[in-house]
Amino acid sequence: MLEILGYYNYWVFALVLMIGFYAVVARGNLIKKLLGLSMLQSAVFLMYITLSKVEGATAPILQKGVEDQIYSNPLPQVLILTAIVVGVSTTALGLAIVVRIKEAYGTIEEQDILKASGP
Amino acid sequence: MLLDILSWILLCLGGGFVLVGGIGALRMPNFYTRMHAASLTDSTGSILIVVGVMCQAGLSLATIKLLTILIFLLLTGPTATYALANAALLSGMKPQADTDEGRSSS
Amino acid sequence: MIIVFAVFLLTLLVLTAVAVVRTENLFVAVMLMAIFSLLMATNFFILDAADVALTEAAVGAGVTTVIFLGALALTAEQEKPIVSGRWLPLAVVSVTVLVIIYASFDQPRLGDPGAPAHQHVAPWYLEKTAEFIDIPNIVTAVLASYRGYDTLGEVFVVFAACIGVLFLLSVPPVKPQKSKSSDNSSGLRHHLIPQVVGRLLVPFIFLFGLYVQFHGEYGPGGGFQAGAIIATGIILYALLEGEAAALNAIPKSVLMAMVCGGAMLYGMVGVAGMILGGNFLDYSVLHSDPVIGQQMGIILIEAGVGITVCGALLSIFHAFAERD
Amino acid sequence: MTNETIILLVLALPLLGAIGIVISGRISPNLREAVTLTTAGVLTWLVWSMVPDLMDGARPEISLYEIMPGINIAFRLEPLGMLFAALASGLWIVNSLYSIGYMRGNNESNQTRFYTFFAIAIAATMGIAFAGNLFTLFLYYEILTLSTYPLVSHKGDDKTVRSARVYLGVLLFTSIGLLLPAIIWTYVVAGTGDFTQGGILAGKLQGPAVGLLLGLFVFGVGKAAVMPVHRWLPAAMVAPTPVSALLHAVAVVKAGVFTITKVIIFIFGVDFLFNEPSSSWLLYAAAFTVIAASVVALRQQNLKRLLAYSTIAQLSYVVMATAILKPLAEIGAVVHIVAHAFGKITLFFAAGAIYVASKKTELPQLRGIGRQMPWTMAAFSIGALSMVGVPPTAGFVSKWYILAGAFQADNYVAIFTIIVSTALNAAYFLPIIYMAWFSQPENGASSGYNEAPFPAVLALTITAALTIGFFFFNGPILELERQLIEGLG
Amino acid sequence: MNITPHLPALQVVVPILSAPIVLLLRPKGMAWAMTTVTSLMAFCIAIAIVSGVQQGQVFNYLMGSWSAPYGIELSIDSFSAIILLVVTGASALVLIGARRSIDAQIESHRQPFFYAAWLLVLSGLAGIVVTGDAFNIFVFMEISSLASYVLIAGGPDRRALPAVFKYLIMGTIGATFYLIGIGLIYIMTGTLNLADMEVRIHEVADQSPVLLAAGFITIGLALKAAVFPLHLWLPNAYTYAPHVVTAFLAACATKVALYVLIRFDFFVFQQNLSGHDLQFSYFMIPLALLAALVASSMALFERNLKCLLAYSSVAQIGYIVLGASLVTVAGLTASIVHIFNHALAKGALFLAVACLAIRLSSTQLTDIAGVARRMPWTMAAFVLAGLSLIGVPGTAGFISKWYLITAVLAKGAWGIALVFIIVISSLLAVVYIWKVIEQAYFREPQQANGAVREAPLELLAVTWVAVLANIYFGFYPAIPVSLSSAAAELLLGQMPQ
Repeated sequence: MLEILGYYNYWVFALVLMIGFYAVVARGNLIKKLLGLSMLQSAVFLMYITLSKVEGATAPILQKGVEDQIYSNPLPQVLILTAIVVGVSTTALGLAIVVRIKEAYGTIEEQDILKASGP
Repeated sequence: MLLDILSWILLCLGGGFVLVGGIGALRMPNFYTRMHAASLTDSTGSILIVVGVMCQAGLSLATIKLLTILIFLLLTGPTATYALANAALLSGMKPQADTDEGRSSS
Repeated sequence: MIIVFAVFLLTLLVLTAVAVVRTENLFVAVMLMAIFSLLMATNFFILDAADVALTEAAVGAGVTTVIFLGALALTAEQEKPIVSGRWLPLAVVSVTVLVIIYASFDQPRLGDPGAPAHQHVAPWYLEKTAEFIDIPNIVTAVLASYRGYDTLGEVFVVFAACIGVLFLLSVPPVKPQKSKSSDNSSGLRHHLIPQVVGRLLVPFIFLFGLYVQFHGEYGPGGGFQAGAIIATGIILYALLEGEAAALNAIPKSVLMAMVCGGAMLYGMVGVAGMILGGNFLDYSVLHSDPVIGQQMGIILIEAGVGITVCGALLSIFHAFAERD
Repeated sequence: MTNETIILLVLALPLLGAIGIVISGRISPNLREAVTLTTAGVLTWLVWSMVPDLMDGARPEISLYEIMPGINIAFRLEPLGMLFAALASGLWIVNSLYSIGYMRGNNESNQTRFYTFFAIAIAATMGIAFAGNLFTLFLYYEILTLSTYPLVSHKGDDKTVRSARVYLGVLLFTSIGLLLPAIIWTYVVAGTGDFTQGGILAGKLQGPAVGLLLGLFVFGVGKAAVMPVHRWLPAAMVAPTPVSALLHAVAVVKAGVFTITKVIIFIFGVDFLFNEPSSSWLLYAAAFTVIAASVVALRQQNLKRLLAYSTIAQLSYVVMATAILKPLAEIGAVVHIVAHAFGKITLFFAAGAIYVASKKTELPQLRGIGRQMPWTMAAFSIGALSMVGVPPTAGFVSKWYILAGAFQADNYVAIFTIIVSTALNAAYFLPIIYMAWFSQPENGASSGYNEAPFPAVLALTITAALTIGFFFFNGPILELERQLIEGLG
Repeated sequence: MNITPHLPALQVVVPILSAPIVLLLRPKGMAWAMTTVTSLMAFCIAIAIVSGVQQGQVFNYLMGSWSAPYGIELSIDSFSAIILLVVTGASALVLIGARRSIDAQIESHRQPFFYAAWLLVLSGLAGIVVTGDAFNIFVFMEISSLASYVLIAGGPDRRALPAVFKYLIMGTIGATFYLIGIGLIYIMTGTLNLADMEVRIHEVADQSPVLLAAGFITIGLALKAAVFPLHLWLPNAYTYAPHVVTAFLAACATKVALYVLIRFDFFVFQQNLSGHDLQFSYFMIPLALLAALVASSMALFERNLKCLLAYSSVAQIGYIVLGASLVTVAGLTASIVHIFNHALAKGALFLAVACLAIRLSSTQLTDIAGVARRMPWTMAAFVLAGLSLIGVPGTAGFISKWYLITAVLAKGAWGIALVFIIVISSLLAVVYIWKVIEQAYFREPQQANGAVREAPLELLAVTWVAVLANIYFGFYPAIPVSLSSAAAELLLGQMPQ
């Protein structure tokens, strides 16, 4: 049973990644696409943090007292700190563009925009 | 030993309140009643759980931290519910009196 | 036992994700997205990533939801039901899921210490930080010093996003300015209770923000989280007291100065390292004793990051808020 | 002045001339004409001055610089190149003389552009003549195509633009599409692209690949107008006559045939190809083009289109002669290049003169034109006879050598084609001469025109005299050819 | 302190730190002046680095003086040197002439933001090329992408917004796939440093995660580089962006993504996965050929000039991928030379279009009818740049075509089929370039642009510098060719061929 649990995180990563990808590809609404995009990125963060976990370890903050304490891997966590802020920045920029599209086209549905901007 | 039993009781009670609040939010017919049920979880449920955990932690730095969290929750929980209800009222959702009573009075 | 708890949370996560995709109403979708971020933060905490959990909560749940709501106020609320082409993307997506799951069997199991990822670079950080930089929180050490160049890039990503939003939204709105009901611009003026509670809470939020900023070396914390927390504090103040009040508290020019100042501070620390004889972003030359130099460097650049992130998030919020 | 500096001077001179023409064009037309003529004259003198050294075996060679490892811009002078350069520079003088008369007579617009691009085209021709390797040849070949495009689309009206598009399309398609891969294939297989006596592909390529490479080359050189890629030549008839003269007699077409001959002699090697079965198809393709083009020429009513198709036939004549792969036939081929140049340029000058003087282009209109324009029609007749190959003209000399080569290789297909094509030539040239001199103009009224402007007529008579003169003193030309051939053994 | 050891760091630090300064410059022309001076400085640094690389100097710069696999290391070899030259050169050249064109399209109070974003794109691209760390590439890729979304969305045309939204979505998906790829490699090797990764990936036993990582990285970077099936964002983004932005991005944005794709594939994956080179070429060659044919034919029917050139960019990227996917030293040299030459040719073409666009109302083909008489110099520049794109001898395009066909022919029997496809698509290039030239030279001008004057002097001068560079590198291709063959040896050096 434990064997499956070991990979459960990666399966959830795959599922959420693909749900996000589906939202981006299949949904017409631009804001729904941005939501899908941030879900896509969150899934990747989950994958990195899963691979940083070590069995029976605590967060990589050195406790002065305890001697034989093992810590989980700090490197992926650093990468994810950076990636989260990248995700937020992309979403913020995307939303600014959606606001401008709403003012320019009056709609944020992809089909209407395509019709409006002609062939 | 006594502390453990006490914290177990408090935690189970807290859990029960949260469960009731959840079911209430689902079953209630309209917005205001549903919010009434949800606020139940917010106040009593959280107090019980946090106090239960504090018993578990015993006298240490963590207890003080838990205390501050409890105070923070007590401050923000009801305010949030009030703000929600106020906004609903402003945006025009009329609170609906009891159905039959509504009939007899109109 | 913790694994069972994790499995429960992860399943909840997947359900929230599906719910976000399926709902038609965008406000509901944004709220579900906030719940999704919170669940993600708890998951990170279970997987021993304290810093990342704090960031995900502060930046992911807090600021993103605020920006999404700001944008929703300006655009549509209801999504048009999907009409065509649902099956092809669904098929492609499911095939990819199966491929990833198939590949995951060769990867090392969750948390097994023997995995190559934990053999090569990570142990060096764990041992050498005490000796070189001597601060407990290794994540901040790696973030600020070992991979300081990444974080410099990171600061400039936020800088680019801030420029982008201000550049895009500096165009006067095309449609005539709707006559705004006065209460909105002056915040929830006549909502006494939220204002009182707000006025009580805001100073504590700032205090907590500063604590996170300067506590970064010892416990989970650092520039990004602190910037986000302070920004959320000011946004709460803006919502309660009205945007005009928030603007004269921190005017636009100060915000612009904060964004540029923070980025320049970070850069200048790096250049100082270069001038004093080390390589770019080398803090050990900042002080006679390299360890103190490293700590000084880390505090300075964390401050730079905090200022930039706070300035950027606020200017983005103001750009959205003054739009409608 | 060593030969090497002369080669560089010859390459640079027309370009300097072009710049000179552009500058003088602004000042006054006469100055521009003077500059053109002087450049042409000096160029011809320089080119001819190298002939004596070449006679006693000097092979000047110069390599400018290396673009890519193993590929450089190099020039090497040998008899074939020498002959072509001499022919082109000589005819440039005559052509400039003629175009002054034609342009003035027809008061064409933006003449400066015409002369400048003309000079650039001649520069490109010199480059092709002296090219030392395939890469340099291809470089100047492309410049020639691009510089002649503005000349062909001189008028700029819709019809010219469409046919100029065909002109450029076919030439660019064949050069980039077929010639470039062929050249690169040679570089890959043989390691070098330099023209060397006896060919560089011997032993490196066998079986059907040789035929394929040869095909790529022959059809790649669009300018040689072998049947499927000949479409551009009739389309180029929309250009003013001096340009058609340039295209047909002086530069473009000659460059095409010259490239094919050079490739066959210096890249493949005559004897390598001779005992290579897969290359015999070239002879049949050329023969087919000769006959087919002559048949089409029969039905043509427009004078210039008729001359165009006759050029296609004569070009494939030269290709066929080289394809016989016998020394005598090679001499015949090279001599035919010269003979055809003289004959065809005269015919074009005559056609141009008729157009300038009487605006007549269709054959039936030429009835009885001999009386009004005696000099033009006389030159026209000499040119026509040279095409047919009647003794006093140059055409006869080349046909004589090609036939001798064919007999030497007892290649009956070649012999049959030569006989049939001579008959066809006669069939479409002689009636014109008869109509011009001996029949009455149909309504007798159109006698308002008289001779073409004097410079045109002067150019006409010079080329006609050359056609006949070549028959009598072709000594130096043949001597050049013998040197070329003795290399082949 | 002598700065030569610090050159790699300065290459990125100088533009990135001047971005905030530019943002604060309010007076009118100052922002443009500062940006141009900075990118000229970056260009000089790039030249210093290239000359250093040519003398065999190896640049390995340790950020923060932490040794290689633990800290971030900047490593520059001849491959990154040539791309650096392209990026900084394109930015400096376009900026010098860009002032009037940008004044025409962007209000003056928004220009500081625009120029700051421009500097961020420049530093992002330079950052990617200079770094030797996989995650660092992701960070700088995000900086350059975000900033280029801002640049593209700057245009006055309302259709720029949906185009840039689509670019944002596909760009972010590409970056995220790239991030997943690095994650998978990190799981199997435990390192992020490229050189270290190349060594450690040898003994990774089980192949499927590495294969999956290769898949994710290739798809992610193909999205960024607009390789054929994933190029949908490029035409609209380049068409509706401001004219000088298109000139700059067309010259170098996609090239850097190709640089990362080639470096990752030849550095990392060729070592480990045994049959990978066959997989890579069997997968990429059909895509490249499709790109060349389909994109060129789509360019034929395009009415808008910039859209036409955008599709031709997709076709040329197909050539570059074709060269790389031959997995031979000659093939790789050809693709790297073509990166250099295509940047030159396409940059010059788009600059010429920018000159046209300033004077005419729009860049539709009907608008440039008969414009040659009034703007002779611009159209002459367009013709020469077009010839370089087609690959007429004597221009830079010809050199890369020559190398490409030699590389393909050396591949043996089915190489000849490839040659024909290359030749056909370059003939398509002849057709659509000539369509424009014929429109400009022979058609009657519309009354609207009757009184059109010649383009402003500095933009015209810049266009002509680009055109002359095209011709110069057509005759003296020593620098790009030597750099790219050294890079090809380096990348393929360890192959057990």
